[in-house]
Amino acid sequence: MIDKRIASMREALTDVAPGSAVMIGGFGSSGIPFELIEALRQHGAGDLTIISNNAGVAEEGIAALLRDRLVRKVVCSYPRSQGSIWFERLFEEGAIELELIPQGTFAERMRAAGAGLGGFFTPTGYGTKMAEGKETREIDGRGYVLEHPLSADFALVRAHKGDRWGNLAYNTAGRNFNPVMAMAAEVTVAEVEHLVELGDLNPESVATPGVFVNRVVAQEGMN
Amino acid sequence: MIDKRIASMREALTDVAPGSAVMIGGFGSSGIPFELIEALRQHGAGDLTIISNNAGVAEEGIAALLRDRLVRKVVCSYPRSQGSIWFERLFEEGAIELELIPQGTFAERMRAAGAGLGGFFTPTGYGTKMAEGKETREIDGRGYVLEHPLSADFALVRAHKGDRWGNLAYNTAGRNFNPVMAMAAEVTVAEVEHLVELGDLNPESVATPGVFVNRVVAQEGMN
Amino acid sequence: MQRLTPEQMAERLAQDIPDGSYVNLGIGMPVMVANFVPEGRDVIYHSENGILGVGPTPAPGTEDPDLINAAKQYVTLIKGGCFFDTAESFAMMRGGHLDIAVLGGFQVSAAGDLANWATDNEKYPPAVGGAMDLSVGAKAVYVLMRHTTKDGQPKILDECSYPLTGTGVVRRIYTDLAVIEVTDAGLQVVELHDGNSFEDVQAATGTRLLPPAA
Amino acid sequence: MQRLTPEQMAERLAQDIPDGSYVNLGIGMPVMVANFVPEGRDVIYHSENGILGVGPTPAPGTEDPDLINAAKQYVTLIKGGCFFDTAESFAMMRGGHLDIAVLGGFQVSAAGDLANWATDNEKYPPAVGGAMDLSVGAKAVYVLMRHTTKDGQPKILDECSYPLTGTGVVRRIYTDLAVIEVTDAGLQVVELHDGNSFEDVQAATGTRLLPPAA
Repeated sequence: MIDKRIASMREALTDVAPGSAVMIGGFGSSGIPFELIEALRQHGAGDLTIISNNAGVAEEGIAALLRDRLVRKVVCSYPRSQGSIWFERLFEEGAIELELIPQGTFAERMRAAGAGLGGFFTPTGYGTKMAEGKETREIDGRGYVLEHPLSADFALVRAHKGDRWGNLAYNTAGRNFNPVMAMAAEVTVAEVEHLVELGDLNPESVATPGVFVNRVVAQEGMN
Repeated sequence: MIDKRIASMREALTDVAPGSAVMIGGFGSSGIPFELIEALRQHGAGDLTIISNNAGVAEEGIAALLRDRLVRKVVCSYPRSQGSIWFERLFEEGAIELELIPQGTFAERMRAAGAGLGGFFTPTGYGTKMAEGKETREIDGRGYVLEHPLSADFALVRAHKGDRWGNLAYNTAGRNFNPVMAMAAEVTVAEVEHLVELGDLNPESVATPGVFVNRVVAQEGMN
Repeated sequence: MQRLTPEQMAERLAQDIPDGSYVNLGIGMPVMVANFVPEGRDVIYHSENGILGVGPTPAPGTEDPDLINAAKQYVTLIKGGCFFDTAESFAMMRGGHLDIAVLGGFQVSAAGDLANWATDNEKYPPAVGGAMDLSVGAKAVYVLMRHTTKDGQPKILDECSYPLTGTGVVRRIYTDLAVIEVTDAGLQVVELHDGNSFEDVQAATGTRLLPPAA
Repeated sequence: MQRLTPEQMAERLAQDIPDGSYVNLGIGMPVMVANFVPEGRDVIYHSENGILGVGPTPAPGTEDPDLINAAKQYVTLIKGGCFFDTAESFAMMRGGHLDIAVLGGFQVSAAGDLANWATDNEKYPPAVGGAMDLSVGAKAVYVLMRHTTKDGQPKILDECSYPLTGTGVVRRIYTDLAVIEVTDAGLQVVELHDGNSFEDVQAATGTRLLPPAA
C-alpha cells in the first residue's frame, strides 16, 4: 500500500533539522507553498539554506523565515523583488549569505541533480562574473561554463492537485520550479490545493510523477 | 498570422536533401510518424543519417528506408528488435554505419542540443566500451563520461493532436522521444492524428510547445 | 536634441518585430513594446516563468493568482498558449528557439557586450534573474534604453564598466536618440530620430559610431 | 544439482520486492517477476519508454497501439499511473529514483560488474537500449540469470569477458542454483536452493564464493 498523505503541514516537516538545505518552489507569488513555509517557520529549525528563485516579499513566505532569522544562506536568481525588505535588511547587515545563479542555470543545476548528471556546460554567464573561479571551455567556437548539480535535503513544492501516490498537476504558470525541485531533493513534500482520488488525474497531465514525491499534504487554510 | 499547417506529407519534406540528418520519433511501434517516413521514402533523398531509437521492423517505417538503401548511417540505442531484418542484412553486408548510444544518453544528448548546452557528464557507460575515446572524469567519487549535444537537420515526430501553431499533445506512451527530437532539430515536422482548432488543446497538457515545431501535417491515411 | 519618450522608443522598436515572431520582453521599458506591435501581426510572447502566449492584463476580479509574468504582474493566456516548467522555459531561451529578446540595459559596449544586471554599488544586493540566459540564447537581442544616464553620461561605451550580462550578444540598440546596429565593422547608426544630427548623437556616445549611409 | 525453472527463479526474486517499490523489469526473464509479487504489495512498474504504473496485458481488441512496454508488448496503465517523455524517463532511472532494476545477465564479475548487452560476436549487430542507464541508476540492481551457460560454462566470473554494461553495479544475483549478494568482502551466498550444496554451486562458478552463514 502506497500512501504518501500526511495529516498536517507540521507533521510533514518534523525531520527538518537545523542547517538543512531546503528548496522552495514558486516564482514571485505563483506556485509558492505558503502553508509549508509557515509550518517550517513554526517548526523553528535555524541555520537553513533556502534555495528558491526569490527571497520573499513583505512579511510573507520566505520573508518571514528571514525575519525570524532562521536562514543562514539564500541560493537564488532574483532576491531583490519589490518589497523584499527583509532580504535587503539582512544583506545590508551582512547577516545573510547570498549565492546568486542565473535563473536558467539555477533550474538546470537542479534538473541535473534530479537526473543523475555530474555537470553540464552552459553558455550562460560565459565571460561574466558568474564564470569566475569556474572551469570554462570553448566547444565548436563558443564559450561555455561548467556547472554542477544542485541538490537539497528537502524540497517544498506546491501543486494544484495531487493524489496519494504523490502524482502532481499544476495550475497555469504555478508549475515553474516545482517539478525540477521535486526531482532534486532527498525528501520532497508537496502542498496541494486539492487532494484527489487515485486515477482522478489525467495521466498525460501529471507534470510531476509520484516517484519524485515523498509526502503529500492538503492545504489547511492556515494562511 | 502564424499557420504551420502543410497540406500534405510530401510537401512537408520537399527540402530534405541527400545527406541530411533526420531524427525520427517513436519507440517500437509507438508514436512513430509512419506517414512522414513513407513520404520521406517516396521523396527519395539518399545518403541519410537516421537518428531514431530503433531501426525498423519487417518492411515498415525505417525498415523501408533501409531496404531502399537511402540510409548511410543509423544512430540509435536498439537496432536489433525482433524482425529488424533489413538492418541486420545491411549491417552484415557492411552497407550501413551504426552509432550505438545508450538510450538515456541518446535522449539527453538531443535534449542538450535543444536546450543550448555544450555537453554533460553522465555516469552511464563509464568503464565500458561506450566511454572509449571520450573524456571521463571523477566527480564526488563517481565516474562520469562527457557527452555532447546531438542535433539534426530535420525531426519527424508524431503526435495525437496538434494545432496550427504547432502545439502538440500525445497519446499515452506515444510521447517517448518526440518532444526531445522536436527541440533538437533545425526543422521539425509533426504528423498529427487530429488537427484541432487553436485553443482546443489544454494548455497544461501541451507536451511540445509550438515554438519547437515548424510544420504540422494531418494524417492522410496513406499507410 | 530631440529625445523620444519611453512610449515612442517602445513604438519604434515594435515596428521591427516581424509577424510570426516568438518574443521575450524584459522587465521595465521592454514590456511596453507589446502595446505598439502593428495590427495584423501575430506575435507570441514568452515569459521565463513558463508561459508561451502571454496575453493582456486580466479584467479586475478575474486574476488567476498563479498566472503572472516575469515582472510578477497578473496576465492572461492567449488562445493557443501553453505552460511548462522553468527548466523547459530556459531550454527554449538558451537553445535559440526565441526570435527576439528585448532587454533593458545599463551599458552596451562597441563589441555588443551588455551590462544590465548589476551596478558597482556593493551594498545593494545583486539580482540577475533570466537576463544572462536570454542574452546568450535568443536569436536576436535588442536593447531598449536611454542613450545616456540621468546625469548625461554615455551608456554606449568602448567597454562596459559595470559587470557584464553577456559578451558580444547585442544585435541592435534602440535609444531615445537613434537606432544602432552592432556590426563586425563597429556600431553602425541605422536611424537618427527626427531632429538629431549624427554629430549630436556621436557626442552623447562614449565610443565611435559609424554614420548612417548617405 | 537442483535447478529452478525460470518461473521459480522469477518467483524467488519476487519475494524480495518490498511493498511500495518502484521497479523496472528488464526484457526476458525479468518481466516474469511481476506475475509472482506476493498479494497485498503495491509495486509500481516503470517502463523506459515513459510509463510509471505499467499494468497487465490488455484484453484482446482493447489494445492502445501507443501503449507498449520496453519489450514492445501491449500493456495497460494502472490507476494512478502516468506518462512522460524519454528524457524524463531516464532522468528517473539515472537520478536514482527507482528502487530496484531487475536485469538479465550474460556475465557478472566478483566486483559486481555486469555484462548483458553484447557478446564477442562481431557480425551480430550490438544493441544496448536502456540497460546501461538502468545499471548505474537504480538504487539496487538485481540480476536474474541462469548460473551457467547452455553448455555449462560459468557466468559468474573473476572478470567478465564480454563488454561491460556497468562496473560495480550489481547488488544481488538470483540464479537457478542460489542467491548471491555482492559485498565488499566478495560474493556472499545468501541462499542455496533446495538440494544444492555450497560445494556444487562453487564448482559451477568461475570465481570464489563465500559460503552462507552456518
